[in-house]
Amino acid sequence: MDLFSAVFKDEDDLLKVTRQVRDSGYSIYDIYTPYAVHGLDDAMGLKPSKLSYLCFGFAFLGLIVAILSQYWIGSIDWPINVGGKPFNSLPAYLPVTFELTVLFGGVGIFFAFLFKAKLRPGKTAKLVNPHSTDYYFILTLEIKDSSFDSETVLSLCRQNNAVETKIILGNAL
Amino acid sequence: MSIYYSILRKPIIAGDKKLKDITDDVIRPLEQKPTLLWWVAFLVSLTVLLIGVVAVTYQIKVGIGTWGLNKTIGWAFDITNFVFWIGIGHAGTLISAILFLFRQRWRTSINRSAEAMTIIAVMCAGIFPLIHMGRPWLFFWVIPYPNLRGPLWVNFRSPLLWDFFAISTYFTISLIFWYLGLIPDMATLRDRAKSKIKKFVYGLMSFGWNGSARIWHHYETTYLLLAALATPLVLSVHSIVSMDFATAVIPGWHSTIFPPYFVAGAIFSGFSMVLTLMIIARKVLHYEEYITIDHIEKMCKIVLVTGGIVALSYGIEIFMAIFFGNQYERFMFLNRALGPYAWAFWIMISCNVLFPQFLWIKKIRRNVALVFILSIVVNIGMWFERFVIIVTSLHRDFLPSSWAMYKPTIIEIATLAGSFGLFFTFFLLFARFVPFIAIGEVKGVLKYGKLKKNLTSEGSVKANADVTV
Amino acid sequence: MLPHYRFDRAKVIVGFDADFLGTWISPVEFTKDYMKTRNLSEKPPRMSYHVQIEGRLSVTGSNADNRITATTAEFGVLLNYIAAKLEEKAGTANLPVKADLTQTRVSKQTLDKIISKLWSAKGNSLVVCGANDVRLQILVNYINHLLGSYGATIDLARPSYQKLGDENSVNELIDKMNGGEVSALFIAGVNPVYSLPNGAEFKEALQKVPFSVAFTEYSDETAEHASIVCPQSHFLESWNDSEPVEGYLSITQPLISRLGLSRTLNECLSAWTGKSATDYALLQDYWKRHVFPLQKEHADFQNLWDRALIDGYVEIKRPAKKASSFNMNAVKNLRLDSAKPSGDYELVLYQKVGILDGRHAQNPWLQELPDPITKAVWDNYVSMAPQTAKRLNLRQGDVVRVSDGNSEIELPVLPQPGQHEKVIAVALGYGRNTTKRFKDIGPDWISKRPTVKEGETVGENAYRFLKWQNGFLHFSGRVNIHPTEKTRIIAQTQTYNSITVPEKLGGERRPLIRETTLKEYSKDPASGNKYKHQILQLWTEDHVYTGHHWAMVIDLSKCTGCSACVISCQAENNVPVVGKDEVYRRRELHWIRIDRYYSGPESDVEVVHQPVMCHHCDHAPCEGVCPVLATLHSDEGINQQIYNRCVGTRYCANNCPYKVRRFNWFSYRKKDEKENLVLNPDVTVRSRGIMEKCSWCVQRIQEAKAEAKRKGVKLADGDIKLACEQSCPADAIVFGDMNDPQSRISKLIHHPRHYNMLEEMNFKPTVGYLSLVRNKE
Amino acid sequence: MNTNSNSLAIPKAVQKFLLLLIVAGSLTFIAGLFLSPRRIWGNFLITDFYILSLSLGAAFFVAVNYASNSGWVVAIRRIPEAISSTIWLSGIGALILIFGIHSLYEWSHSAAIHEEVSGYFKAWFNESFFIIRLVVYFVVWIVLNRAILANSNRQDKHPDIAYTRKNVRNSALFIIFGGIAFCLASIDLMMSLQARWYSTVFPVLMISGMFLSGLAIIIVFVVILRHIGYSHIFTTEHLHTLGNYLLSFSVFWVYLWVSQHLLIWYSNIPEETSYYIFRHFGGWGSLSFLNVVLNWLIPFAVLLPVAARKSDKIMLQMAIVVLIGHWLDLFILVMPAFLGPEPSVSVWEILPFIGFISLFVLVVFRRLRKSSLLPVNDPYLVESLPDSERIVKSRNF
Repeated sequence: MDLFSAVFKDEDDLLKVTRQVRDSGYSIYDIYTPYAVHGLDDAMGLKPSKLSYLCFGFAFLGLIVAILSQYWIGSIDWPINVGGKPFNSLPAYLPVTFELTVLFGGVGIFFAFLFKAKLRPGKTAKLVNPHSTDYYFILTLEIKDSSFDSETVLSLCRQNNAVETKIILGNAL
Repeated sequence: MSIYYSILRKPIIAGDKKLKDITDDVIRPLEQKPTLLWWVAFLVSLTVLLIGVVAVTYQIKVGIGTWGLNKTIGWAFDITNFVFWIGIGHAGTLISAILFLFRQRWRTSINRSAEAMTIIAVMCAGIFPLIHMGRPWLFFWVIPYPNLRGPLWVNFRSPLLWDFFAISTYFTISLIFWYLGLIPDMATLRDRAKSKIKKFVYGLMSFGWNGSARIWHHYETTYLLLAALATPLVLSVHSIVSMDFATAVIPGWHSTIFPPYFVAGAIFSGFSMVLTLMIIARKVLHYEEYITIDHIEKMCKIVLVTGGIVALSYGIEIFMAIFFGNQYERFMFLNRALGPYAWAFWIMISCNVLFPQFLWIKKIRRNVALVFILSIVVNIGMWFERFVIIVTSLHRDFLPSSWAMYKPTIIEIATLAGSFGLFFTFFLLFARFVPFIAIGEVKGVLKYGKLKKNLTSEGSVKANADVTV
Repeated sequence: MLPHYRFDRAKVIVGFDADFLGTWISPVEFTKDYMKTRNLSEKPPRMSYHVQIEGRLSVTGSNADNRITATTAEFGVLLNYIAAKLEEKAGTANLPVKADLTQTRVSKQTLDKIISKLWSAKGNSLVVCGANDVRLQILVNYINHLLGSYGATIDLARPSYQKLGDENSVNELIDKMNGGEVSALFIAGVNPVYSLPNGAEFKEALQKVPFSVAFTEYSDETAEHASIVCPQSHFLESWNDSEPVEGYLSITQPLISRLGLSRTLNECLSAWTGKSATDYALLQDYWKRHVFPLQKEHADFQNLWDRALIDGYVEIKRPAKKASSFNMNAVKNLRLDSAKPSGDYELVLYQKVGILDGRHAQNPWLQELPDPITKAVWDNYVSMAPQTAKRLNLRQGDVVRVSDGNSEIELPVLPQPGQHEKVIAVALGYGRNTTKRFKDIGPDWISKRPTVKEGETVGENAYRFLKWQNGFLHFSGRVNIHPTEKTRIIAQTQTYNSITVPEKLGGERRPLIRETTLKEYSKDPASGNKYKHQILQLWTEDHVYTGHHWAMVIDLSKCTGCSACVISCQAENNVPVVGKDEVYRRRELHWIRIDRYYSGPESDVEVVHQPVMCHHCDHAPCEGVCPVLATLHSDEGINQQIYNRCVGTRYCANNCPYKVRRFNWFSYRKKDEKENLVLNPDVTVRSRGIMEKCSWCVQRIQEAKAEAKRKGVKLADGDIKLACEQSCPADAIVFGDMNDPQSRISKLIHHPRHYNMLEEMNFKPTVGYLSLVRNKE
Repeated sequence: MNTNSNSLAIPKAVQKFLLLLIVAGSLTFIAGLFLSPRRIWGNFLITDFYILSLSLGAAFFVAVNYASNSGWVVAIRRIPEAISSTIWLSGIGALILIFGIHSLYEWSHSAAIHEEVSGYFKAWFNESFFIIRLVVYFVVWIVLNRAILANSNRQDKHPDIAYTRKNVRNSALFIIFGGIAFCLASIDLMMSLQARWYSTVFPVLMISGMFLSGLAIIIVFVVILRHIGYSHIFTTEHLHTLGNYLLSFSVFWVYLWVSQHLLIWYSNIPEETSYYIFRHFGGWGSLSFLNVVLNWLIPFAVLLPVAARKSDKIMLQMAIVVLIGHWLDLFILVMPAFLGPEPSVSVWEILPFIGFISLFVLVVFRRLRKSSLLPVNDPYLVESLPDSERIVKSRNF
């Protein structure tokens, strides 16, 4: 699959052109920005990330593990008299429960993110432009078939101060 | 909501910076050879660290008796230092998580270094519970793992165990959070790097980041979730640390206000440390346009607010002890204020309650030299707060027969110094090898406060560029 | 002849510097007897009235119902006055001198009150005096005579043989040695070079004796100069016997086989006479020949011998000694000198309960035993009244030079409440050469201060201040004090001495000691113990003690502070000695301590002794906070410390409201096979970095339980005796099962005097106290 | 520019109904004074403190946002301002409460208590000093709050940022002195009900409850106003932010609640457990559990997804849950002293409370009508509205 790419220097230009190309029915392959541009997900029409549910799931797992294991250890596996406190000292179990909830949630979501974003140590980055992690904003569109009207796209890009446009043949990304 | 800002807002980043300028400015110290100043600072820190290492080694070899503790005062410098460093750490998480949730965009200039400070401070803190043990080599016994000794479990009712969980969780989440923020910057460094080694190292550390908006989208969700988790976490950590004392039955330790009060105190001291570090860093690394005088002023205000909460907590504690407390409780506070450790109490009161009040004055908040001095004063005060809580509560508790005094030994002083050595050694390494400012985040707030608008007629509002409230 | 004092028969006791509960003649026996006169469980409660008149604060004085401070120089006047008044009452007049009360600060009213008490208890009163002064003793005897004490509270028929000797003959000996009249000298059981004021003279004289033999367990000052030293077996290695009181013969049995090549005195003598025999054989032989015929109970010698071994003693009846009639001439010829003495202060030389006359100085346990009054260890010092110290601008630890013109001594000052302003007190028994070996005792680390410096001894020898007077050694004299620039630390196990917090910090008295007077107590046994607390708790009660539930009660009215429990606990539980510097750093390891509190004005303090060990709280604050469960509660209510699980966070010690937990700051054990032989094999030796504390001698509990099980009987109340309980001469400590309604402990727990320290905090301690009752107005 | 009032009105029927409730409540209160005085005074204390929490919560909300220069809040600020203007209502209630001191506070009459407490306690808790303090607290709150409201309203007429600056200063003063006053007031009014009990976190816990209920009442009014036609100025974004606040303060409240409970449970010291002994077991125990469910568990669980915080319906429900929870919180705090070991709810609990609440609602609405619903000249308004210029020009507020 071939890609069309355009380079912009300002986030406002990028946001504008993104909305316009999307309104015009072109499918955005991806956009590369040096920082998280506020409102870009909206402009691209991305759905809210499902990671939050996953995070909740991890955290809940941590909660259950913590409560059950503390209860089991304190009341069933090894019930002993510690300073006269009840075997099931639930209030005293809360701090560890909370910490494990957060730990599971936090570590879980981090790895879930890496998995979802296919990031891993040592992975070679696929870059359209070497400056896309520094100061360039790059819009890439999919050239699916002949319906891709490069003239319109080019003019849209130019109107929005594109610095450079090009076609990438064969998906090199 | 609006793309416009109030006329009262000012840009976060001073000067007319372009995106590339930010990268250049931030990375400059990394791409240059270390300065003489850096070398001097590093070697001094390293030397102090080594002194600490010698002291700790000696202590572990010979025994805790090389500290000034006794049968009445079982904790003093060790746990004071522990709570002090943990407290320092809190500002980093506060800046990166809580200010993030409160949409305080100015945090971007300082969050990277503050988070680094957190991680290093937690490491400094973590050493103390370890070495304060009589038999530190059996440290792993506090970890609940299935074993062949029974199995023998740990005591989930013990606040020290909560501590272990809290500190390790806090360290893990802080590290993850910090690293998550670092990934895009590592990619920036990678793509700028000239040498092969740098390219390889940064390539390894940037996880293959390419700035894809689809990944940014998940990234932001993850960042938000981590912030949402780190916020209650940071509250819980110092609350749990406070419960090391508050669950006890000793007057002066057992107090229900400890959890929120310790958290406020932690933020108070943490922000003072951030101020101390940032004031040096902005000067030495030439980041004045990123860490502006407005940043310093805002941090001063947080110091003022948290200092106020701390002062209120002192007040509530003393009020309740005097009007409601039993005789042991009442005595404890009188003894703090007038007993043999009154000097420590009054250092604490003057450093934490009196001197910070100068920050009400705007001129002082914007005077870098004075703020620097005040930030150190607060750090001293907060160290003494922990000392006062720990030592003065223990040294005269229920039975007068056991009343005793505590004096640190040279080993303890060297260990405290060593922890500072460790802190600054690591912080200097951080400043040398990691972008001191979160490049990606600062770029995101470049436009903040630049497009202003006033809804009322221009003439009637006295609006000018340097209006601040 | 030394009479046998019968404190158990006394209703009114007046002691003149006689520390009979501490060091005087037979303190253990006297303590037991004394406590028999103070029985609060009888109805109506019975309590003797005890007046102690002394210059320094002694253990006995700290227990007196009425304590009056006076210098030894005043004793003559006081005794004279008492005797004269009693004469009046008795209607006789033999005293040649009239008492001049202007020479004393003690008021006439005070004395008259004492006299009337003595007189009203005629036949049941007892006056004792510790001063080694014939004139005073004559007066005391006369007073006792007037009071009819002879035959009642003073038993002459069965005299005591414990402290017999003739001081004057030592000087004769020295003269003879100097004169070359002594060609061979055998020295056993004494150390004259050290303990005579003219020890140096003795030493020189000893050089002139061509052949001298010293029998000694340890190298001592005298043995160093003897031509031959015979190493003696320790008394725990050998057989021996004794007769402390006429008619009571007791046997000492060895506990261990001999560690070294040593012999007892008897063995030496027998060997030298050519009939070498073991001490056992010698002893048995002696008993066969000399003791067996004296009794009729046992027809067979083996029977007698076995009985003696089981009981430890046999009672024999010799024909009663004819009590000599009172020699009134001594009274009639009595002269008391009224010469104004020189020197600013009166020096009182005394013995400490641990070291005594110096015979125990080489024993580190006893060196580290806190003095019952000053709580100081490893040293002697100059005690003086706080007012005196203030006047001389001296603070604790300032070294002063004490001199009487001939001798000098430099010691640190210790302000001692309750001491007479003009009296300074220094303990004897210090400065022994044998204590030089303690330079290495205690842990070795960079900031340590050695217990003794190289070549120095523990404390200073104060014997040189003893005075020969009329052939007797006087334990007091006049001295001057000169401050020096030096200071020396005094290591104490307690540094705040009042149960009341300082005035500027609120000045509140803490209800840790509950006390009342006999008068109030007779009206209401719960008087002084009326603290009502509602115990409300949030915990569900998961822990029910179905079997035993151990508990302990300590009677504050009985505890004299003698500290026997401290040492017995140390011996039983392998508690290490830590050295002076560690004690100074407040790190002693004793599992039981005796808190001593003063109340009242500094010049006239009331004293209370409160033994404190682990309280074995059912809601132990220490247990909940341990991260690794190294301290737990047993199902018999014992707070257990699991040494090998402990990682040493010390939170338990911090959270202990009674501060009874002890931490092993260093490794105190040294590789010394001999020293380690003192260890109790039933008790674990603790390593560095772990917490320890009173275990209620759990090894004894287990042993008693196992023994009962082996015999197939139920464990009876009193079968278990803890080390502290066992060694308490006053029977102040009672241990038992509070789940057994018939046990002594159950009854004591419901006694109106019973209370728990800090009971309002709901720690549920199982160690309780019986409130202190003082027989005062 | 006439921005001094607006056309906001509540329907006559509702107004009449509220008036009816007020009358019914007052009559019940008077009847209760004769029939069940201790119980009615207890309930009056709850009610008065409840209203105080709502108005002070809103007042602190205004002050905190001023002091932190926050922009998002400006568009909705008139609602908390109106709510905060009712502090005087609970002030009058406090004056009435003075007559109930003897029925309410053991320290005012019990000789037994006086034997047990320290001299310091007696110095602080005596009737005259207590009354003086109450007056001082209300003066501090009302004076500082009035100053803030006055400047805010004046800015509508005179577009000058000096008012904003003044209010930043006033807000700082309000937070400091108002905060201290509330700490002391919660000790005086609530903690001293059980004279020998104390907990140092108690005032802070009361602050969090106060702020939480203040947020809830703000949300109720925001949703109502959105419902009756002001959704263009009170936007979903505002609702979302308020939702964030409600969520976090609900967590904050439970954090403090757990801190107090955990620490007292852990040490089990009778002088502290005396407070929980009633509230931990039996009927009160169940209510304590319900308290945590209402004030934390339900709002937390429901508001966790972002969508919930943007929904009028869910937000209104959660605000009401929290408002009920806050009443329950105070009920558990006050009434064990008057009802004994088992809780019960009767007309004495309900009618006077509802009457007072109705009065409160009426007063708030009256106040809302008095000034513009939008602080049109606030320099931060631009940050608070999506299309500020158009809305301001439309004058539809």
